Amino acid sequence: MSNRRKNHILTALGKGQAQVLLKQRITTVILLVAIYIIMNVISQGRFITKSNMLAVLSNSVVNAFVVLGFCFIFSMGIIDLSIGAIMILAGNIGGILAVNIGLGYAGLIIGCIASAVVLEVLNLKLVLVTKIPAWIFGLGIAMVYEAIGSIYNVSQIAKGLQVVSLQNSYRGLGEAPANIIVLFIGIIAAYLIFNHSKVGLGLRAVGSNKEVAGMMGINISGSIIQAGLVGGIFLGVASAVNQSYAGRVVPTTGLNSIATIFIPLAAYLLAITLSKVFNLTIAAAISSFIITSIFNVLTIMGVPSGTWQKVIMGASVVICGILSKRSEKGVVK
Amino acid sequence: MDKKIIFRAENMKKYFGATHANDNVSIALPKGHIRGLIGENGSGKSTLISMIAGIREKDSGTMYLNGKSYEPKNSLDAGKNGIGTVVQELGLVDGLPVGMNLFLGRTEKFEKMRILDINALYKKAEAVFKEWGFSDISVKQLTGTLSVEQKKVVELVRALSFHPDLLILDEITQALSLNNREKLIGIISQLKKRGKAILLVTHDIEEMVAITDVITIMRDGKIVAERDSDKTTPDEIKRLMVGRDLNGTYYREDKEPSYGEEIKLSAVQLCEEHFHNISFELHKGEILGICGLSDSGIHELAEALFAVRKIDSGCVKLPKKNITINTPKQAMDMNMGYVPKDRDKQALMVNDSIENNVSLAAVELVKEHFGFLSPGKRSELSGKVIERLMIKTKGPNQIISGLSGGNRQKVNLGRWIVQNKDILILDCPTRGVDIGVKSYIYEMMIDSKKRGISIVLISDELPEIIGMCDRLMIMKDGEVVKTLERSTGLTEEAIIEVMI
Amino acid sequence: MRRKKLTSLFAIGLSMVMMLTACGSSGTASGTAGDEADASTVQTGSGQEETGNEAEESDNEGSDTTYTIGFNNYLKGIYSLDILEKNFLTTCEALGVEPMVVNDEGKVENCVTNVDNMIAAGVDGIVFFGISDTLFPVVAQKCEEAGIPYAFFDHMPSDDILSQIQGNENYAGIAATVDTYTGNNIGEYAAEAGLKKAIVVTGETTDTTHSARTNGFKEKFEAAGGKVLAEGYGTVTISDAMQRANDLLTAHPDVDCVYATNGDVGVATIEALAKHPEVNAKLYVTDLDPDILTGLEEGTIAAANGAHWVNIDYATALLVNKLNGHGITNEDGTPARLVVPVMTLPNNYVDLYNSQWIEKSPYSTEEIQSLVGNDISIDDFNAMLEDYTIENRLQAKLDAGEITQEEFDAAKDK
Amino acid sequence: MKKNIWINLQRIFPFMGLIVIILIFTIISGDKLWTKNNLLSIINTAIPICLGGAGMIFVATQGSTDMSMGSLLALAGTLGGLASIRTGLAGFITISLLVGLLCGIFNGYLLAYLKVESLMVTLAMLIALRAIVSFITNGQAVFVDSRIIGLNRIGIKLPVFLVLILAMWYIFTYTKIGFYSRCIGENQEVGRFSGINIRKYKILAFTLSGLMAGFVSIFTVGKIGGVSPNMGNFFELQVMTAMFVGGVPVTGGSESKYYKMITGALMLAFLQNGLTISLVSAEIAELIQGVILLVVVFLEIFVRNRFIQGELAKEV
Repeated sequence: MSNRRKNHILTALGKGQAQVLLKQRITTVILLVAIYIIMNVISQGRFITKSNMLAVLSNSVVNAFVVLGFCFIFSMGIIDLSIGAIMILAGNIGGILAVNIGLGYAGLIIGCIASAVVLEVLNLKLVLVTKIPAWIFGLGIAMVYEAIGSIYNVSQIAKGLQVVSLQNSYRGLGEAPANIIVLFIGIIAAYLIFNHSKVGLGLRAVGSNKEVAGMMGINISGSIIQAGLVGGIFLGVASAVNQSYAGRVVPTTGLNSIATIFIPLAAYLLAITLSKVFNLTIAAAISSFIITSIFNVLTIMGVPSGTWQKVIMGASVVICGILSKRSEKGVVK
Repeated sequence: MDKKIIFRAENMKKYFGATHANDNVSIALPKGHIRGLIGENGSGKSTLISMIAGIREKDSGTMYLNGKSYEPKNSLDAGKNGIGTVVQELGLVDGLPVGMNLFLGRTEKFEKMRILDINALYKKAEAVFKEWGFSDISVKQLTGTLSVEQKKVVELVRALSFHPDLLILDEITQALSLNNREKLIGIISQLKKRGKAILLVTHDIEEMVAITDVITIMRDGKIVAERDSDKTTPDEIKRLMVGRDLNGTYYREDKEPSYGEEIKLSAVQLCEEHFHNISFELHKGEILGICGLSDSGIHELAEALFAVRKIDSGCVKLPKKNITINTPKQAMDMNMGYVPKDRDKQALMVNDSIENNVSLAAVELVKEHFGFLSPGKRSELSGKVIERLMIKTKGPNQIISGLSGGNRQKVNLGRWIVQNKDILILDCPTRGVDIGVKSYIYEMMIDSKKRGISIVLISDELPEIIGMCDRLMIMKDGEVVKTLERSTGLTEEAIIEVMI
Repeated sequence: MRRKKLTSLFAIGLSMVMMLTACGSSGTASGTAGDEADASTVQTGSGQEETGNEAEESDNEGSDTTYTIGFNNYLKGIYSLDILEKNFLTTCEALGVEPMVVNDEGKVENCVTNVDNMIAAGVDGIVFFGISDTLFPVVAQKCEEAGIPYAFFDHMPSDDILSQIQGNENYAGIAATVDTYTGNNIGEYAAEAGLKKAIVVTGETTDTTHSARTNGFKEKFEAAGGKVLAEGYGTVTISDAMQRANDLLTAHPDVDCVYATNGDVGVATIEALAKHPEVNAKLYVTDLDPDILTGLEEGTIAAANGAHWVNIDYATALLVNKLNGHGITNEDGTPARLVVPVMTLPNNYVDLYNSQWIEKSPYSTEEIQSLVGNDISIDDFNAMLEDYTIENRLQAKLDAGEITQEEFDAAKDK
Repeated sequence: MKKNIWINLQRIFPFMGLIVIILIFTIISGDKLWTKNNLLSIINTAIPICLGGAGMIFVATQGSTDMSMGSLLALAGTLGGLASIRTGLAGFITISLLVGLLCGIFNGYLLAYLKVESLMVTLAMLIALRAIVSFITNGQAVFVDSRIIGLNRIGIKLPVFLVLILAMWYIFTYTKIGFYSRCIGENQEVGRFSGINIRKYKILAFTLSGLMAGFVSIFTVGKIGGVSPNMGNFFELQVMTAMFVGGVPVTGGSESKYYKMITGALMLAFLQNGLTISLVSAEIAELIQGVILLVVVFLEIFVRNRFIQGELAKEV
């Protein structure tokens, strides 16, 4: 192929890129809608009802925020496995501020966000300073955070109490419509930060090629910390909504906190594959919704929970992975 | 020198461990001046450039730009000060669109309250590309999807977008097609007219002599000479670079084709996206040259010959053994060796030892019973490579990244040579190596030929092809347009005419 | 540069603080370890099993020697398991024995590893929680080999397994709730209320406690003509359980009965039910934790049952008796097998339950101490077990002066 | 003279973390660490981690991740256990290993041919395989033959372990499989150009990882006296912790050394055992474990960067 011809095609691709992308988007949306409609038919119309869709959306809010948090932190190439433990700690701190100190919603939200941000930024700072690989650092620090939560739990148990519970107050944030409004605000904020801000640019540059970005004058550690800060805010919101939704989050031990991020992690990986069609932040919300839907529709269809539901979820994740690789040849990693 | 000096560096020093990469280097560049910088690999020219470009910190020395002291913190800072660079170490961020790469690190003017105005950025980027005549690249395209040449163009435009007083170009011309090369030369002379300075590094001595005003020659971390380009010859420069006389030419001296009757390898109707209907036969003791422009399909053909690249139709056969080569492993088992084009990305594990890199190509040779890869044999073999190719190293356990480019290439080539392979496919074996190593590689090739080894030499360097090959095939747009026999009458001009 | 230094200083400082906390606590731990060493030398000094009993008896005579008893918490952070641990610690204090608690971190393998570790640490006896039936013979064998007495608590293995162990020399007995009975109990209760269609919201499929409760419920409920429409298995975190309950209620809006198999799942189900006003179902829960009590009080829960994890008190007492050389046996001579009854808590006693069970310990120090001694027999245990009902316990508390007659009467009449 | 110190230090350096941990616990736990029973307990802890690591290191060295090992172990053990009811010991071993092998191949296939990222595949497998185990066992424990439990006796386990671990060491260090795996981790493209059948070796790595999961399942079933649907929970994280703490790079490549994995496994075993026998309360134990792991890894990196590399560089 001649140089000129190749350039011509690439130019066409550049100009036609928007159209191609639009076409891909429409196809994907149609495909998803079709699957949802088929599922609805199979479940005899109980799947797509206003209340059920609202419930699914409402249930996906926490995961969506966690996945958005991942988008900022994991995209820097830092797989932080302590996020589950951070969220448990943050939720409890928020709960204590809201209930025990009596700061109400402000305490809950600020407590969750502040502690998630502080812990996440501390993690990233320590990773940068100590140069410990993020994987192993996450495992180690998760133990530390879990232990701190556990010490609090034990102190409560000794008093015959459980860890802080919101009881019946401050539960509005975790319920529709508040949580859905928060979700949409969150998605828009994430989209803007990711695509239209300096933090987002630095994050994408460093995530793609640290060395070059550094030589081009991007402050690498600064970018990582900033991304961690933003990611921490999303994780904090996730903890606050979760705390408000569940009322109580019990600290766990033995790295069991990592299990709590398995499903969001699957959703994140799904989002990465979808990010070829949608913007990563939008994809994050969509994939959280899809994963929540899977469990919902399978329950409605009477598929045994805990067993076949999980098998089907695992299979869906793999199939999505395969499909996305088929549509594009280039391997990301 | 009555012209106004734009840039001056004095007594620059840089150590890497115990190596004195730059030892008291001083250089001054006046207005409207094109300077060539040349030297063997490891002579210190890249180090000097990277210090000027702000990529590496200097150990000592002072730099002045337009009369003011100049201390760049990074490449961006250098750019803001008016020094634009296209350097090998620097690249682009694949995960960002072209436009963002252009302005990465200096997006302030598109920001309001830390929010980026993306559209304004793209618009500006498009204007910059247009300004320098490269409007065929879409600024919204993801950089990772660009070709190597296009990436170089983006880097060039980024350097130019700083409106630099000094433009530094490190081995950029090799990556460019003829068309873009001409454009570049146009830009350079335009800048010269505007009174800017240009510092140019290339291994193509002829090109350098043609373009530049003055050539500075470096050796062992020191500047050994400066020559006016119109008063010097490529031969003199070569001599200065190496520090001794190279006896005339380092190519083959015979001017007649010479090879055996036996057909070692035959390609039959090879078809792929990048080339069509390629057929040829490789004889015993023959050096078959395949030349063409970078995108004419020559490199892809090389990959196909070694079965690294899947072909759509046709086959690569070994007539004597009546075997079709389908996998690289089979090719290796059938005594073929392959030196790919990109040494550091395709051929060598740069963070691994010489021993492992040598063994990688000779696994079957060092294998004993039960799949045992004998450490003794491995170190013996790599010792052999080091010895035979005179690689400057501490020993077989030396990590490749600690070697100079030339020595890396010696490892790359040597690991096949010591195995006495029947057929060698060499894709640009002398790319990016200095003259000393280059002539050594040619010697090895001639020696191999004498021993009856057949070589396919793929190259876009015409003197090398003319100087070394028994037969040469010229490719254009994925097709063989002409096959020529070795003769005294072969000239570069004649070949170029066919190539383009 | 300066900022960098500051951060590294901060990092170092932080790790120093962490190390100090670590050293501090391990320092105290090593202190107790030193104390324990004496006890363990006595133990190991006694050598073989035959002579072991004699040595233990002599220990008993010199009653100032404290025993160390090992206890495994299968997963710290699960309320019911943590309450068991708390009760264990209270009992140990009452009986004057030294506790050693290990965290199995939710891993079956660790249950076994930690038994090894406890033996190596020189404990005198072990009370063991068997998450899986298979663990009982394995742990029994390990303790027999090490020559230390052991008792089981909370989880009752099948009779088959128990009979394998019963003949063992160092086996002190078992005090446990039968999870199937717990489920049966609710199943019967719900069936009596005339409910016909039920869903069960429960924990992990891999957790035998939950599956046994679910199956027990199903058995009785369906025997009485009801139907269990669906079982929602999954993680026990509240948010997951809420989502699960939500989905189940969407799928089966026509249910009239919901059974949640533990406290956290129960809390989640209350929330989910609140979001489904179209569902008119009664909620039953197992586990009497504070939130469930609140639910009972508010009427969102129809009834709840549980044993408040007193089984560990009995198991520890059995073990200490065994250590004293006085193994408690059933009438047929096999080591004691105590089934701790489940009590169903009517909502009028919630306040008192809260103050007496949750905030304090269900048994007083004296009561626990009364279970240990050379003249104690299985009958004493059984008598106390039979006595384990809400009213009788409250009567005892009244007699001990923990509550007033007015409080008691007020609750009764509610 | 000084040069020798640095060279020697460099030699023992990878084991420094282990030595430090052993020293700490020798002091804190008094004489309890070095009793026969306790050493046996440590060996018992280390064996499954080492065996799992011996398989997973092939995957890790290629730069991939295998999250599915714990669930795979459970599935292999469960199916093996069920098979053993009819076919006895031989059936148990065959089926366990076969299941491990086949699931490993399946993982590898998805990765190599369908190009799905390893983390994604194995995370999905982690969730799905565990669910299958739940389905098969219906949450109940399954009892197995006493001969199978007997396999866990140290007299049988240790020799088998030694043979396996040596065999895997041989394969990893001295054969094409290990060599090519390191190359793939170093630079997959170079591997392809050097005639390595990347797909084959990727599948092979996951196969070995699965096979070792099968072996671990055999001992685990013996250890816990039967099949429990919960077995192998978080086993993969333990193995990864061991590998990474030992110094195997997360990105794989030529720095992946077998001894590092073994060192890491021993570190973990000593740490967990030491904390337990030192009677540290459980929640504090986890805190200390986390801190010690981080401090040890940090010191290794710090000392290597600051002193040893510097000294060696000067020497040249």
